[in-house]
This record gives sequence, structure tokens and C-alpha cells, in this order.
Amino acid sequence: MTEFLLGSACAILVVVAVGLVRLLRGPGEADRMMAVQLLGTGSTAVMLIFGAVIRQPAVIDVALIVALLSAFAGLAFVRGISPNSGGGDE
Amino acid sequence: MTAWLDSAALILLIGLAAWVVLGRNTFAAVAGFIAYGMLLGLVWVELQGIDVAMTEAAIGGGLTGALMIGAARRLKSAAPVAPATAGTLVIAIGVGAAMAAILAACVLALPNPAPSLASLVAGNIAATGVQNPITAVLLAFRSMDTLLEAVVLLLALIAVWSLAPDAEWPGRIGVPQTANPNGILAYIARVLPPIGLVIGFYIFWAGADQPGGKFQAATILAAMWLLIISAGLGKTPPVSSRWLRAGLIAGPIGFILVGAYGVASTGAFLGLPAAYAKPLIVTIEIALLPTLTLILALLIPPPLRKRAEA
Amino acid sequence: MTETPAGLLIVLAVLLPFVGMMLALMAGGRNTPRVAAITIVCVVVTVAAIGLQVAHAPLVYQLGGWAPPLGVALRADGPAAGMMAVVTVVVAAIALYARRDFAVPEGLVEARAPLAFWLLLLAVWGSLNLIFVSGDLFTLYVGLELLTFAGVPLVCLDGRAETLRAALRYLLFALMGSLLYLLGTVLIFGVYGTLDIELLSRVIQPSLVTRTVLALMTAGLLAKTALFPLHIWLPPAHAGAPAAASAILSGLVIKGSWFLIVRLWFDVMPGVVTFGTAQLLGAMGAAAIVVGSIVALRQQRLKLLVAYSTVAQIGYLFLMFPLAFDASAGAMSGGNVLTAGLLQAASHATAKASMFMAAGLFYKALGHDRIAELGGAARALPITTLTFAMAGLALMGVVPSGAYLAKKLLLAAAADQGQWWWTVVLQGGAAFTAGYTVLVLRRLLASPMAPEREIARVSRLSECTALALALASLLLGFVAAVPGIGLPSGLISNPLAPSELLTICLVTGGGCLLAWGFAQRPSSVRPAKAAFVGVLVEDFDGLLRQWPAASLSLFAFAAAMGWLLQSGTAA
Amino acid sequence: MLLDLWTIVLVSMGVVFFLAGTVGLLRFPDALSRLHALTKADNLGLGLVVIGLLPRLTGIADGAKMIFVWLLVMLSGACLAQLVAHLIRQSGDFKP
Amino acid sequence: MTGATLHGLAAAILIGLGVFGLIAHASPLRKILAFNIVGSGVFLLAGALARRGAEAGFGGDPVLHAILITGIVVAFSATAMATAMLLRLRSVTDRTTLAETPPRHDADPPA
Amino acid sequence: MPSSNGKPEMTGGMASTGKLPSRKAAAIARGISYLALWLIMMPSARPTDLLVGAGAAIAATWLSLRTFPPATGCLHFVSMAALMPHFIWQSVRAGFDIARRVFDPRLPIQPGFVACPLGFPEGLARNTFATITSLIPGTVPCGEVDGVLTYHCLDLRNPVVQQLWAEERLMARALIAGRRHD
Repeated sequence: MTEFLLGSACAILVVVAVGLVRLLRGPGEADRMMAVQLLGTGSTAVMLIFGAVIRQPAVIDVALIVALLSAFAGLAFVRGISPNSGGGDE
Repeated sequence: MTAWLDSAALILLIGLAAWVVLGRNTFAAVAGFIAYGMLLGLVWVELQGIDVAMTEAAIGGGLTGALMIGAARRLKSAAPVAPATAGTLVIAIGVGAAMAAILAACVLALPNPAPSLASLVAGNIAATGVQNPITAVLLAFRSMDTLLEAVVLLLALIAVWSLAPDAEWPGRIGVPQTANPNGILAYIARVLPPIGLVIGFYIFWAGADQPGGKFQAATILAAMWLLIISAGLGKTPPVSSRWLRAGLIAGPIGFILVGAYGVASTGAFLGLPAAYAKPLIVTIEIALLPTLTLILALLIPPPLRKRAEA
Repeated sequence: MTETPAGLLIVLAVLLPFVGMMLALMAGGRNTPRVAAITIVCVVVTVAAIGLQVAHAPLVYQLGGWAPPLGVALRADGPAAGMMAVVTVVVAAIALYARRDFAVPEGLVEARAPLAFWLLLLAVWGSLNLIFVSGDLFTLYVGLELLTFAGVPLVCLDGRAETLRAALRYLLFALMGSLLYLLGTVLIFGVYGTLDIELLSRVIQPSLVTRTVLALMTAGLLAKTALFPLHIWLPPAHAGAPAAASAILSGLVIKGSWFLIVRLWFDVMPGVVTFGTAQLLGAMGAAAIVVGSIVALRQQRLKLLVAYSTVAQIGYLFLMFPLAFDASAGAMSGGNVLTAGLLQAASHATAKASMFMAAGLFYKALGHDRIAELGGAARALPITTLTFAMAGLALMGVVPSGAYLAKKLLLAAAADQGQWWWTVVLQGGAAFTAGYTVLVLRRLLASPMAPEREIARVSRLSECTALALALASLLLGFVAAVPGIGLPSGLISNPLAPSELLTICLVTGGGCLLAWGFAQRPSSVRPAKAAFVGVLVEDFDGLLRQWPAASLSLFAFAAAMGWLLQSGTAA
Repeated sequence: MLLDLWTIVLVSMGVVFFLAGTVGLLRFPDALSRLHALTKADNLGLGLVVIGLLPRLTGIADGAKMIFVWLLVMLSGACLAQLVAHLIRQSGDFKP
Repeated sequence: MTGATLHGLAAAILIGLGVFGLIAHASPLRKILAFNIVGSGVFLLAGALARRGAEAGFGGDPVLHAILITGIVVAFSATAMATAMLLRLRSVTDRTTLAETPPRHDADPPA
Repeated sequence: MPSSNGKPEMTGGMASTGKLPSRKAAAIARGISYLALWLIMMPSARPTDLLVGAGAAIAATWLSLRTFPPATGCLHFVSMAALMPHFIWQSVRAGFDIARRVFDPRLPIQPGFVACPLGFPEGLARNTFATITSLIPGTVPCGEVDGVLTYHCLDLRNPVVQQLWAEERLMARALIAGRRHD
């Protein structure tokens, strides 16, 4: 069972890594950030699986923080790339 | 199988680092950096450093990422920077490779079995009253580092403040941010922060006995506050605010007072009497939480008025 | 290792400045300087008490009652107490000097620059005290970062683009240095499982990892100390800052990382050092003296001249390393040479701070600091001119300055070990110092070019403070008379002996020649032959201070040092 | 045994949906369509992994927390998707 | 090869990459990013060492982990400070590189 | 962009019919849900833990009331919970829909925009609706103009607008709109 879980964690990681091609190729900023979001969700899943394998419930807390803060970073990104976001310095 | 997962994560991590360093487009590099930060959290979980994973995911991925994005946007309009010459690049590659090779050799030359203070911590942790060994180290065995670190943060904030335009002193620094109050950004900035607040308090409170603690909690709280500010639902306080300044020094001063109490009760500065060790640790953490939250949030620079006094 | 009862004083010396900083932030406005003043008085008393205690025996304090390796210990030994005393004197002087400059202007509740200045001054002080007494490599890392964070904003208090740029260079380069230091710390822990200096000094053995660690840490700290050719950030940063800030940066901040190198080489891993590496460090010091001095002679602005003279003087601080290497034991050994190094640091801290203060006063009075147009300044500001002259003399090593004493000790060591080349460097360095002192003094004493020059009033308190500091530097040699310092008696048996006077004359004469040869002059006058060399050196310096060159030098130095450490033992 | 089967089936399906998200991100012709793939397939993938792992957890509370992580990711993903969509439309980052 | 060694080697590569970036990039923002890469490499190296020292029922050496948390926070404050400085430079001038202007041979120094 | 005339009258002004709860009621309801969240994360009955949890819930409620006054609308918890299975099912359908299209070698999509006039007023109600509908198959809302939400659809051949209206009818009971934020 452990083997299966680790294997699927590996698979998710590889799949998400392939998605990072969008990070490299773009073309738009939004495409890049989608790849980053994909990685965020994927690594959350991998983390949860790994936590189940090592029987360490605190890993769920890490996943919680990753979920919360990746949302924050994502929102900052949206504001960062939006053409008319608030702020007075442009 | 674990080795496979480790290798996959590390290869991906190195790939992302290479992208951050080598990519031409600054925005793409910053996006890669955020992904890198998220992945670091995973790698730390694999290394069984749960506390560090939390810190790295929160600070490395979230807060630093947001900081970098904001900076990249504001630097977009700056004059382009001349790329490095080919000679520099070649030498830089050489230096980087040499550095990596030497460090790899050092890693392979480390003694076996590795030295460790883990059993020493395990033997003394009972005296601190907490169960999370990292909290025990941070707030009992090496509490001086933690105290000084709070001072480092405060000093960084003073440094950032010292860069403010004179005209804005001592008011609010930077331009208040705005967003459509009925838009989706404002919506998430209303829904998410209370949830984040509960999570932050939980991470803070759980830190005594399981992974977590004030830094991670403060980062979450700071991020939520920044979210509220960036959606135009709140403002940063003016730098002259008494409450703000009191909050900024509450942590270190409270820490030092507890340390002084240690002189009276145990004869050692920062000493913790066995009977009250845990309550005192919690007191320090409670004092540090608002300080760290305020500083971490205020360290993310707000948009400045351009050429305010150039 | 056992704890000493008065150890709590060390904790006070470290924490009081920080507490003062926080209370000053809370007080705000016009109360900030007052809180700073009270803090300074308190710390002065504390440091004095520490000095009295350390004269008997070093102080040790285990924080929280936890013994290393689990806990963190603070230790105040002789060098630490001495450095703390010097820093105390300089900080107090700078505070007096800056009282007028950084007062809150009329009509304002609070102003940014004064608030920042007073907070940062206290922070620099606390971090330096921490670096002097900390016995733990990681706590030292935190102290280094504190020092950097306190020092960098001082550079750009005026918010001009040039100073911001200088501050950013400083910060980024210093951060690179911190990373190398941290890397070394981590590796050390990986091998020995402790970060305590005393425990480490007992177990550390030369090996691949420890050699790498020594090379990385030294390189990182040199980047923060700005030893040539890693001085990328120093001249613009020190020249652009307000005078009081320059005095802090030049007199104090760079001493922190320098002292850490001393700790590392003498206390943590003396046995890892090899003859070659010690010579390398000394050679870099010598190069710093030559290049820094020549470029200083070619400056047209006083503050830049003083900043470049700092580059040269930093070189001086590293001349003790090759002389302290005990070839028979194959390790660094302290003793007189270490004392000489510390004396040099002390005299440089005081003299350079007062020199920057004097330069700031000239700037303030004349509204510029162009050396060519300084004529008449001596008549307007006689005290400050005297200050500059005395500070220059103290740096040159004229009797009875601390630098004189240090030079004597180093010359004795060089003669002892047959390393005659360091004698040349020592005397040559003094000649260079004489050169730029004479250069500036000649201008100051010249008759004014335009008689109707408007002279602004400067604070008499500031002038007197700068003079007192210069005087302190010049009289530092009398510490030899203090029992307990451990200097050989009869070192200054007859300071007015003909041989001594002859040396001074020769050095001064050489300095005049150098000044005549290298200094820039109006284009109408035919340049001296040496000026071509000067231009070359200047361009070389400009090239080295480009970012890629400087960062490459950093790693090249680390590599060279690692190689010398490795090959030195194989031979 | 049955619980193991439950885990195997659901986690495998989760992997498949992650794969769908990636393929969509790579194959779809314009940014907005890619956004569909991202928001929908990924969230479902994470959800399936979470549900699949439930029987392997020690306590009910851990399970609830895990589901909460999923809901949080869904909420932020949904809001972010709208913001990104708005942005793409505004900046003309897509081809219609 | 154990997992910890693997992580240590990866950390060495990360540090090498970051060092390259620190030297090669002219743009300060990219330097700051590279600084963060080096920093995380150093932390990861420490993590590998901590993992090697796992004993007494802990997943790693807790002292090293605690030190790391401090280090991460310090590195963040350094990043924030550098970024703030860079942005301030940007608000004062268009040119955000570190190279000095005007050239050193100028005759008319700024006041 | 296919416009969507002929929207049934019945949906106009929808969702503003419910009665807004009093400030106190809203505070209690939110406080309880935040406390429930705490208990999910820290299922401990020790008094100190509960005390901190209560403190966290109170702080969160205060923050929530400050940024999101009850007068600007509220969610009807029970109705929302009752709709939960439906949303989850829609979300699963959406995932399968994407997977089907993505793995199909012909890539059967026909993306485009659809304007969908809505009865929900600006603010909480419309935002919540938009957020939830971003999870149903084939639609992502991408901005609004004058009460008309624009959706990006993966396949214009599907009856998207009808589907959205159906969702609107379902959610009308759960969303109680108030005044807009200003």
C-alpha cells in the first residue's frame, strides 16, 4: 500500500511537472501563473499523500498553510500583472 | 520508492531554480520562484522538518513571492538593464559549478555517524514544559537567537521606514490601494481573512506541542492583513501611531521582561523556572505574535508615489 | 567555561542599546534623542564595569542557564572588552557630534532622518557588542545581520539616487557575505555538532570540510569588511552618507566583521590556518594600502579621500595575520601581535571617525568639500583643521598614538620572524597616510581663492567632540602604561630618540613626495610622471568595483584560500 | 482490504484528473480554455486524493481537516479563476 | 546513497545555481531572487544535515531545525529590505542598475 | 457573442426577498461556524485549548463583521448546506467533462463568451453565485457589466445560459442579498 501511495505521489509530481511547460512557454503571464497554481494544488496533494504514508498528521497543517498562502501569492500575482490595478506609481 | 519521490521532487526543484536564475523574462522568473517556494515546502516535508516546511511554505513561497511580484510590476517601466557580457557568463558558470562541486565533496565527506544534539534536546525537553522540540530550542535552549531575531525584524522595518519620502512622514507611507468594493477581489478579501485568522491562531497555539508556532502563525496573519489592505478594505496605520509602535516593541520588550524575571527566579537571564516554564514560554509567544505579524506585513512595501520628492 | 558571577553585565551591554532603541522608537519625536542619550549613559557605565571585571578575569555567561552545546554562552575576554570600550568612546562622541545635525527641525513633530539615525546608532552599538561577546557561531550570524541592517540604511539617509544605489550595492554584497558565513556555520555543525566557539576550538581538526568552511567564512566576512579587492561598496557608501553616519560606518561597522575574522582565525580554528593563507591575507592588506592610498591621493573631494583612506587602513588591519602565524606550531597564536592588531583597530576607529567628522564640518561650513577649493578653511575652522591634522598624525603612527604602539609591536614581530617584507609595507603605509594628510593640510592652510566666501556656522560642540576623539587616538599609546594589558614594558622607552624622530621625518618626507607625485592638479600644470601610474591604479580600482569583477574576486579569493589551506598542509 | 481498494481506486482517479488538468493546460488553444482545465480538473483531482486517503487517517478530525484543505483550495481556486479570466479578457492576452 | 545525502547534493547544486545568478545578473531584482535561491540551498543543506542527525525519536536534529527557522525569517527580512531599497531607487530614478554614474573622472561633483 | 434575450421574468430581482438577519444573529451564526472550524483543526476539550479557540472565533467574527457587515447580505447556512451535494456533484461533472474533452484526440471544444443577465444584485450574492458557477461544467465567469455576468464557455454548443438560470433558481433561497458595498 505504501508503495502504491508513494508511486501515485510520484505520478502526480511528474504530471504537474509536465504542466510546468506552460511556465516556460507562456505565452501570457496568466498562462505562467496557471502552471504555478497547478503545481500548488499538485504539491498539496503529494504532501497529503506523503503525510498519510509517514503517519504524521501535522503534514495536513502544512498543506493548510500551503493552500492559504498560495492563494495569497496567486492574488498578489493577479494584482501584480493586471494592467490597471490599484496603486499610484505608474 | 521514497527515493523516487525524493529524486522527482529534487529534480523538479533544481529545474525550477534553474528557470528562476536563467529565465529571460523577469515575470516568468518570479512565477517560477513562487512555484519553487511551494515545492520547497514539499521537500521539507520529505526531510521530516515539518516546522521548517511550514515556515518555508509560508515565508518562502507566499510572502516572498508576493513581495517579488509587486517589485517586478513596479520595475517594469524602469530602464532596461544591459545583459552580462559573455566573459562574465562563462566565468560565472565556472564559479557556480566549482562552488557546487566543492560543496558536494563536503557533503560526501561528512562524518558517519552524524553528530546530533537531538538526544540532548530529548533529555532536557521535560524542563521546558513544551512537547515540540523546536519550540523548546527556540524559546528555551537558544532563546537568545529568537529574541535577537525579533530585533532583526524590527531593525529591518526601521530600515524600510528610513527609506520613506520625507513628505509622507509621519503619516501613512505609500498610496492606499483600491479595488472595486463589489468585485471578486474584495469578496475573497472579506471571506478568506477570518478563516485565515482561525487557522493562524490554531497554528500558533498548536506550536507548543506539535509543529507550528509564532513565526508561521504571524506569517499567515500578516498575509491575511495584506489581503485586506490590497483589496482596499483597510489601510496601513500611520508610522506615528502609538498603538503601532507599542505593538512593534511589545514582543522583544516582553521577551526581555520574561528574561529578567528569569534572573530573579532562576538566577539566569532567560532562564525558565521549571514550575512555570510553559506559561512563560506561552507568554513570550503571545507577546511576539502581534509584533511579528505587524512587522512581516509592513515589510511588504506599499506602492510609493512616484518621484514624490526627487 | 564555568560561569562568572558578574556575567550578567555582558547581557546588559548587548541588550541595553536594543532596549534603548525600542524605547526611543516608542517615545518618538523630540524624545528620541533624549532616550538615546540616557541609553548611552547607561551603556557607558555597563561597559566600564565590564572593563573593571575583565581586568581580573574574562567573564562568561550562559543564557537561560543552559550550557553549550545546547545553550548559548556569552564571553567577554580581553579583546572583546577592549573593543567594547573603544566602540563606547566613539559612539558617545558621535552622539555628541550629531546632536545638532540630527535634531528634529522646528515646526515638525517628528522627522524621518533623525529618528532613523538615533535608532540605527543604538542598533549598531548593540550589534557590535553582541559580535564582540557572543560565543556561538549562529548567534554571531544574527549579530552580523543586525550590524548590516543597521549600517546599510545609514548610507542613504538623504534619499538621493546615488546614495540609494550605494546602499543597495552594500546590502547585496554584504548579504552575499552573510550567506557564505552561514554556509560555513551549517557545515561546521554538520561535522562537530556544536556551534560554541570554545567547544569547537578544542575539537576542530584540519579536514576538507573545515578548510572549506574557513575559506568560505573568511571570504564572506571580508566582503563585509571591504578588504581590497572586495571594497566594491565602501567608497561611495562612506562618502555619500551624512558625516556622522560615515563616522559610524567607517569607524565602527567594518570593525564588527573584522573582529569576527580575528575570532575565527585565532580562537575557533587556529590550527587550520596555514602559512600561505596568512600571507595571502597580509598580501591583500598590502595591496589595499597601496591601491587605496593612491586612489585617495587622486580624489578631488575630501569625503571620498577619507573614504579611500579607509580602504587603505582596512588593509593595515590585516597585516597582523601573517605576523601572528606561528610557523613552529603551525597555528595562529595571539600574544603581542594580536594586541597590536586590536590597537590598530582602536586607533583607526577613533581617528577615522574624527576625520570624517572634520570632513563633515568643512562640508557644512563651506557648502562643498572640493579639495582644491579648501583654501582659507583653516582660518575659518582652526579647531577642525587641528582635528584633521591630529587624526592624520594618529593614523600615521606618530608618538604617542595607538598606531605607533601597534607599529612597534608589528615591526618587532616582523624582525623576529625574519619577514622583512612586512616592515616595508608597514613603513610604506605610514608614508602614504602622511601623503594624503599633508595633501589636505596644505590646501586647508592655503590662502583663500575667493575672499568673499560665505562660511556657515558650525556647532562648536561638534568641533570639540571631533577634536577630543582625535586627541584620544593620538594619546592611545599611553595604554601601554596601563598594567594588565600585557604589553612588554619599555616599548616606548624613549619616544624622542633620534632613530624615532628620523623615522618620522623619513615617513613624512616620503608622504610629501607621494602626494606631489600622485595628486591631481589643475590641467595647466604638467602632471608628474607618477600621475600616469595613478591614473592606471584608479582605472584598475574602477574596474574592480564593478559588480561582476567584485563578486568574482570574492569567490576567487575563497578558492585561492581553500587551495592554499589544502596545499599548505600537504607540503 | 476493502478500504485499501477504496484508496487505490480514488487516488488513482485523482492522478488521472491531475493528468487531465496538465493535458488541458498544454493542449487547449487559448488561455481562457486552459483556465477551465486548471480550475476544474485539478480541484477534482485533489478532492479524490483527499477522499481516497480518508480511511488511512487515524482520527475523524484529521479527515475533516483534510476535507477543509480541499474546500479551501476550491474556494481560492474559484475566486482566482475569475480574477485571472477577467485579467485575460482585459489585457487581450488571448486569441478569440 | 541515503535520502539525506541526496538532498545535500541537490542543495549544493542549488547553491551553485544561485551563485551563478548572483554574479551574472545585472538587474538587482534578479540578484535578489538568486540570493533567495542560494539561501534556500543553504537551508536545504542544513536540512540534510539535520536529517542525518535524526535520533531520539525526532525526524531530524531539532537544534538545526530551529536555527533554520530563524535563518529563514532573517533571510526574508533581508529580501524585504533589499526590495524596498530597490523600489525606492526606482521611485527616484529610472536607472535601477548598481553601476555608478557619473564616471569617476567628472570634474563637477554633486552637491 | 451570443446574447441571451428572453430571460424568464421570474428571475428578476431574485434573492432579495429573504429577510436579512439582525447583526446579533449574524454574529452568533458566524461565531459558531468559526468555532466549528477551530474544533475541526484542534479537536481538544482541554479548557485552555477551548478558550483560545473561542478567542480565535471571536476575533474572526469581529473581523468578518467589520469587513462584511450583515447588512450587505448573508448566506442561508441550512439551504447552502442542503445544496452542497449538488455543488459537489456539479464539480465532479465538471471534472469529468474536462477529462472527456482533453483526452479526446479531436479536442471537441468551441470556446466563446456568453452574457448572462442575473437577478442577483451586486455584492455578496452575485459574487457567491459567480464563484460557485465557476465550478460547474464548462463555464468560468470573467467579469460583469451592469448586472450582466459574462461567462467564458468551453463549448458554446451546450445550453449554457439555461443551465446557469437553473443554478440561479436553486440558489435563490440560499442567498439573501443586502445593500451593495461602498
